[in-house]
Amino acid sequence: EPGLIIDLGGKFDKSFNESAYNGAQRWVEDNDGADYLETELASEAQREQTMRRMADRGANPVVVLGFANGSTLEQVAPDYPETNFVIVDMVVDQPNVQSIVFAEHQGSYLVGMMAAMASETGTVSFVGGMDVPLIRKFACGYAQGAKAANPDVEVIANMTGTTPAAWNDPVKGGELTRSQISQGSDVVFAAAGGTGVGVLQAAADEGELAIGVDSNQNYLHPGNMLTSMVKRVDNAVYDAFTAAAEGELQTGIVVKDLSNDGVGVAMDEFNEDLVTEEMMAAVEEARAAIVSGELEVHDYTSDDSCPALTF
Amino acid sequence: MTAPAIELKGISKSFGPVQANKDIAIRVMPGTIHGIIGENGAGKSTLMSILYGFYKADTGEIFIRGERTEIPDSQAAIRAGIGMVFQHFKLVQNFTVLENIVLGAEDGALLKGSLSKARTLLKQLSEEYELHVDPDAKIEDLGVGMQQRVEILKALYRRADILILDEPTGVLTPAEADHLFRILEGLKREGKTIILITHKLREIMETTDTVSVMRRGEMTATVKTAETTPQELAELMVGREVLLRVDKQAATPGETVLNVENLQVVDGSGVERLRGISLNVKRGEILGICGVAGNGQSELLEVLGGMRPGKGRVTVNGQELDLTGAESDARTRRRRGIAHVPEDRQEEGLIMDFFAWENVAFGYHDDARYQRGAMMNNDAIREDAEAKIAKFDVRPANCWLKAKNFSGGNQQKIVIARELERNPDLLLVGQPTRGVDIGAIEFIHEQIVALRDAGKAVLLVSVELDEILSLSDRIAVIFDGRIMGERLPSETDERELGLLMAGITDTDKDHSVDEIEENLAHATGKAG
Amino acid sequence: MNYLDLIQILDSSIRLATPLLFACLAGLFSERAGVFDIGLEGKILISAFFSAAVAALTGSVWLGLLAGIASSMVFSMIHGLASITFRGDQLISGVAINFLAAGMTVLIAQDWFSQGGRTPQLSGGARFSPIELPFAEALSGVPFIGPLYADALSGHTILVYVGLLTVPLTWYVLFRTRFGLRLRAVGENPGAVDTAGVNVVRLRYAAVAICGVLCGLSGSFLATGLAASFTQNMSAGRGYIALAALIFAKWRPWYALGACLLFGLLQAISNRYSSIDLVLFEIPNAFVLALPYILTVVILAGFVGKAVPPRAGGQPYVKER
Amino acid sequence: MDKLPKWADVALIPLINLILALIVSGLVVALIGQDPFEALAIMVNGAVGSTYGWGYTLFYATNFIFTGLAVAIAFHARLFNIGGEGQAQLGSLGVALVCLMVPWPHWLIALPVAILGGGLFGAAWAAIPAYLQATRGSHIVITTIMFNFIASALLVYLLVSALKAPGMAPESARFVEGSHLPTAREVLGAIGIDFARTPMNVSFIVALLACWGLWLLLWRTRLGYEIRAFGHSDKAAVYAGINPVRITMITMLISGALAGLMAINAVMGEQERLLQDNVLGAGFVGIAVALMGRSHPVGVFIAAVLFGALYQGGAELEFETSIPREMIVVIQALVILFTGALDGMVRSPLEKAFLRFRRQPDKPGVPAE
Ligand SMILES: Nc1ncnc2c1ncn2[C@@H]1O[C@H](COP(=O)(O)OP(=O)(O)OP(=O)(O)O)[C@@H](O)[C@H]1O
Ligand SMILES: Nc1ncnc2c1ncn2[C@@H]1O[C@H](COP(=O)(O)OP(=O)(O)OP(=O)(O)O)[C@@H](O)[C@H]1O
Ligand SMILES: [Mg+2]
Ligand SMILES: [Mg+2]
Repeated sequence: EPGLIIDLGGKFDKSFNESAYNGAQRWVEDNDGADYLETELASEAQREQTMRRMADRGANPVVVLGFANGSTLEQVAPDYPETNFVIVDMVVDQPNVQSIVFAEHQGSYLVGMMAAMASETGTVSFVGGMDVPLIRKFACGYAQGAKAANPDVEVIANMTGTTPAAWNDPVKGGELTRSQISQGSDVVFAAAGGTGVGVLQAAADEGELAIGVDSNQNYLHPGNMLTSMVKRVDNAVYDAFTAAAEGELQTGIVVKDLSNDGVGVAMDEFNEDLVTEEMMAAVEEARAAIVSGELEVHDYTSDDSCPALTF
Repeated sequence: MTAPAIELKGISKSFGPVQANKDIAIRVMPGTIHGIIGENGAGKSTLMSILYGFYKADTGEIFIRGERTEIPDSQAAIRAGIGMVFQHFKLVQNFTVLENIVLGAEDGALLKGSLSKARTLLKQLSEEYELHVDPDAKIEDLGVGMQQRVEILKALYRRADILILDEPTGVLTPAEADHLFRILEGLKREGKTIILITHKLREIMETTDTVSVMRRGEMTATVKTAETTPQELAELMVGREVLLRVDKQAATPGETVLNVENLQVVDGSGVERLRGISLNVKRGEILGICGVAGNGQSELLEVLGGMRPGKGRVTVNGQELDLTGAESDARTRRRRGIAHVPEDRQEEGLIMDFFAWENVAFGYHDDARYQRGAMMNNDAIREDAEAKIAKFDVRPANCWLKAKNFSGGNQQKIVIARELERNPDLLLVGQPTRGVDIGAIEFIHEQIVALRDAGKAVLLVSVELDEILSLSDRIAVIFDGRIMGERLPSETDERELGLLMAGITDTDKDHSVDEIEENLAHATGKAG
Repeated sequence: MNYLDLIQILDSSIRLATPLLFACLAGLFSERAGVFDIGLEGKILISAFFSAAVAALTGSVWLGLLAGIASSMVFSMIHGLASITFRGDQLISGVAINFLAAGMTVLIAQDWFSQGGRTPQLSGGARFSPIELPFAEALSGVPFIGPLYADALSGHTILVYVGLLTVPLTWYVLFRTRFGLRLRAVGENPGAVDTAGVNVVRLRYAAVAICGVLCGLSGSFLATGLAASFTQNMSAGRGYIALAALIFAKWRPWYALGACLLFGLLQAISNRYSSIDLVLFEIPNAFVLALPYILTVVILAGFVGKAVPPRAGGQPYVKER
Repeated sequence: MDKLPKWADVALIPLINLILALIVSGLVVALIGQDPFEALAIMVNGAVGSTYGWGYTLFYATNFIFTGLAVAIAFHARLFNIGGEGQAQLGSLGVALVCLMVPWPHWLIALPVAILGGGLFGAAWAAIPAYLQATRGSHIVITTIMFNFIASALLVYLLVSALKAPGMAPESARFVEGSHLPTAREVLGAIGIDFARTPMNVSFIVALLACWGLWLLLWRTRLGYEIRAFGHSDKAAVYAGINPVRITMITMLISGALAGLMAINAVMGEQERLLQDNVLGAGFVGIAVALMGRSHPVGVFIAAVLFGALYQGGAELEFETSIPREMIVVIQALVILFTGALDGMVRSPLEKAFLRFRRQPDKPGVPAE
């Protein structure tokens, strides 16, 4: 029986956690009758109890979401050698842990291109959640893509905060967005978990475009959602559950990128009117180039620096 | 025959285990001044508060002008034409006089109209009854006499024709009190009915038409004032024959124990309470300080007892006391041989929620006898407590009873036992017999005199002139933070002391109340 | 920082100050009547939840507003029951109310919406929409004043303007009406009010009820004006900041407006800049966020004039021991 | 006469209050469509049905003992320390600094120093509110609330700057191995008892010692006598030569230190690194614990265990049912409400009942002189 620990922010954050939850639900549907253990984290300091509780209860594998679990898992995993763990967004070097990381910079590059092409003011912006290298990775890819599409574009980037509370502060997200719009931005990319809801709302209220993240958020404000940079956490969870059920879960590092559809750009009926042929073509071209290795998008976390943006 | 203005029947009231009023009946005829007299705690205030709807009686009926009236709250009492001036004034300190007067009697939802209407009416009233106050002054800037006028005006503004005054003279000088009684006479002539609560026999004899006596929650008698004597009233009050003077030998003062020079005290809000006091007390002598409450006598005791800082020079047995620094606390004073029976035993002298034995160590809890290593030696304290309780006849003789469960007199005995048994060089005593019955008064007075006879110095503060006159070997009068003069009890009388208490030193001349008032207003103005 | 930035920050300050202002005036009524209220936070939260929830369910923000006010009133009445009728400790009652709100909101939200303790996103009629003040368009071209009026003052939702109008209204009620006189008196000396023939209990309940209404407005604005849904613990300490503002304002309405705008400004600044670079050193964001609390302590310490609370504040009115 | 016999005051009233709080909680559970009895069964079983449950229950209880004692001692001096949360946060900083700075060879050496560190930092955080209360009369409730927020801002700042470990999360580095406190499993395992893996650790013993120490302090020493006297009447304290500033300061310093000590259990004993939010509301639970325990160390201990069980049971409830963890917060709120604020609702009818009961047997209500 697999287990899933939903991280702070809750399974209905319309973003990261919700994506994972959807993956687990899809797995249940596809294996009718199958069940899994699920719990939601209530606070930072309870990570350890929750993780241990899950392992004690016999869940296998135990999937934990988010980099914040890294140091806890490092401690807990060795105590449960019989249990496999899966961690998303972080590398934990233990024999019974699978670490799944995403090439967020690649997906962000694509939405950055779309943003620059859709912008009429020549200014686009980014609202991040907690200021950590992972989120800078999003911002950096986004800026590179925007500059690639329009070298004169101006990119404004703000982070919501420095603590986990930054994942869940829609009011502040909204205020940041309004401030960016007043500075001329007309496309806002939110990579901020629950905070993003406030960002998208503010953009819609002001009549500007927004880009969602992790899950496909296009449906939230049809007409104002340019696209979403989807990060297929759902697939990661689904795959982990499936592999474990078949007894084939690989430990070690798994990279999900454009080539294996780990990240991508969401297209659906909600944004088809906003996305031009031209944009589609450019995105497709860049995508092919990245997959083929012809184009390399700089990964902020590789050297903690960004050629296209200063923080 | 006209119906009585007020008639109470079968009024009873308990506060938890304390029965404050037991089956009380009383009738007051219209256009008279009716006195109610009784010791502290007899239940006078409780009875009147019931009439005013402040408390609700457990049982009983109230008739106003012959009609049975329910008085569930003060609103009803006001509607019935009753006004009350409480013992502790009910004024909003940071409101103006005018605001206090209209409060609760406004007409209309907006203030403006009410205030200007009240201003005109107030002017009329104050002229009619000689009750002058500045309508725009803040209460906190007024002296107590003025505040009392505001209270009376409040009642008159509400068109009260039955006026209750609860111990109105406790805070007044004799002259101010006389002025108040003249006002009451005026009101009576207008046909108003007045109930006057006091425990001073003199006031009853001089002003009332009829008088009721209360003792321990019961109404023991109602008589016509003209047909009774102070002696009879006193006996009715305490329930047995009373001795009005203390037996004591003439004093034989020795060398000076306490010497105070130019002592000054400024309180927390910056008001000067003592403005340079000098006095001394010798061995084998009782110095009595008299004055109207609030003129600095409390502060004098507190400074000497180490409870507040002061300026000046104070020596005990020739050694100077630290009045401001690290050693200006009560603990150090006790080590220097100063014992202190505070004015307010319940708020200061005792911890009401501590057991009697814990209270016996209070203030002396760092005494070496009570220690065992780093811990306190509770057994030693209990042993000591039992001895003291036996010697001072505290009842019930149970050291495991909390202080709050003793009666007022026995609480005072615990304090006296604790302080006197230390065999101090100097005893500071404030209001030693407030709220204590006659039997205990005699006992406490004897103890104080015995201490004096043992060659100790005693500084006595009391608002009861009788007590001062009978106990002191020398009397100093305090007014507005200054000593107005010293007198020997044998060479002075209440009239002279009363003038001194009002700050008037040329006591040979006659003085009008207005003059006294002005003097007092001047003093309070400076104080404010 | 140019003028346009300043306008934007002011615009944001006014928005962020509004929930503080409502709560601060709420506290003002309650505390002026002698009932201390550290439960402002909880009342904001419960009202935020019920506003958002009812608005989401009915699609009407006005119904949401009513529900928010009603729920906040219920909590006010609990506080009244504890501190007026049963003469309990007002501070403890406030603490309990804050916890009760924190727990109940999530519990009910989970039961009603199963969205992890939040409400669905509000849109359309379920939210307050911005109001353009008259002549905003015309004036926006005027230098200096134009942007200030058109961008900072105009374009907020109705509750912002209601909040601003509540300030003079509060002042008028407190200092120019019979009710205000009695209310202030009951916070200073309830015995005086009682013996003047006015019902202390009823008066205090009235004050506590007004406090409930204003906290309701605060929470409602938070969930339907500032944000567009309820999220767990979304009051985020605003009740305490309002309390701080109340002390800062020394329990006076106009000063309360000033204090709330100041604290709103601090929030706007900290939202906008992750740290403030003063040439010599950098002020960390955490410090800017903590500034309202620090300022309050400084005020309480009496370094900037003494804050004297209503004299009978915090004590139940006890006649019989 | 006291209005109530002692046993009614210390046992009967808290019990009735608790039962009322639980009844209302049960109603809340029923209102959200769950079976309150089943929920109760899950909670009880989860809290005390296994060594695992006991371990967590007592682990939480340890936190609550410290914060409960902190509130209790302040109550004795009639100070309402609502700042346990912030003081515990600072305590965690102190403990973390101790555990990070020195490569401790053995926990027996590390623990006393950590106790000192946590206590000192917690006390320091209480010192300013205490000083302002004592000398300037600034209401300690308000200042300690403000200090809670300031503490949390301070910790955020430190954890994203000076104390931040490499990596993304705002947390400090792991403490050295030598500062690891033995858990109940390790201790009991050594004497052959099998105990589940829980974070309960030797801090529990420290907490018990703190209870005993506080009892001794309050009822057997001069300082305790002075604290209690001051709490009953500050005017009387001055009369007795007890310095109010000194007592306020000392009491609050002890109170802050006790709150700070919570960190040896939570931070040193469990998390073994400094997290941003490591107190988890225990500072506030301390208020409920002190109220229920009538500010007596024994009462605090019992109430803390009760709340520990509530927290552990609540965690299980979340695992087993769809009742969110916030249910605990609701119960806690109701306990505070009924034992603290609505006390009079139970007390006055009870007092009346006892009075009537006592009056009946003919003897008069007041003892004769
Ligand atoms: N509010 C109250 N709660 C409880 N007990 C009270 C209350 N007021 C008075 N008592 C008690 O009732 C008794 C009668 O008190 P009351 O104030 O009526 O006496 P009094 O005759 O006015 O005394 P004094 O001369 O001191 O004013 C006393 O034992 C007192 O302790
Ligand atoms: N405020 C109060 N609260 C509780 N009990 C009280 C209160 N006031 C008085 N008592 C109780 O009532 C009893 C009588 O007290 P009270 O002071 O009225 O006695 P008393 O008859 O005046 O005696 P004494 O002459 O010694 O003062 C005492 O035993 C005391 O326990
Ligand atoms: Mg009286
Ligand atoms: Mg008595």
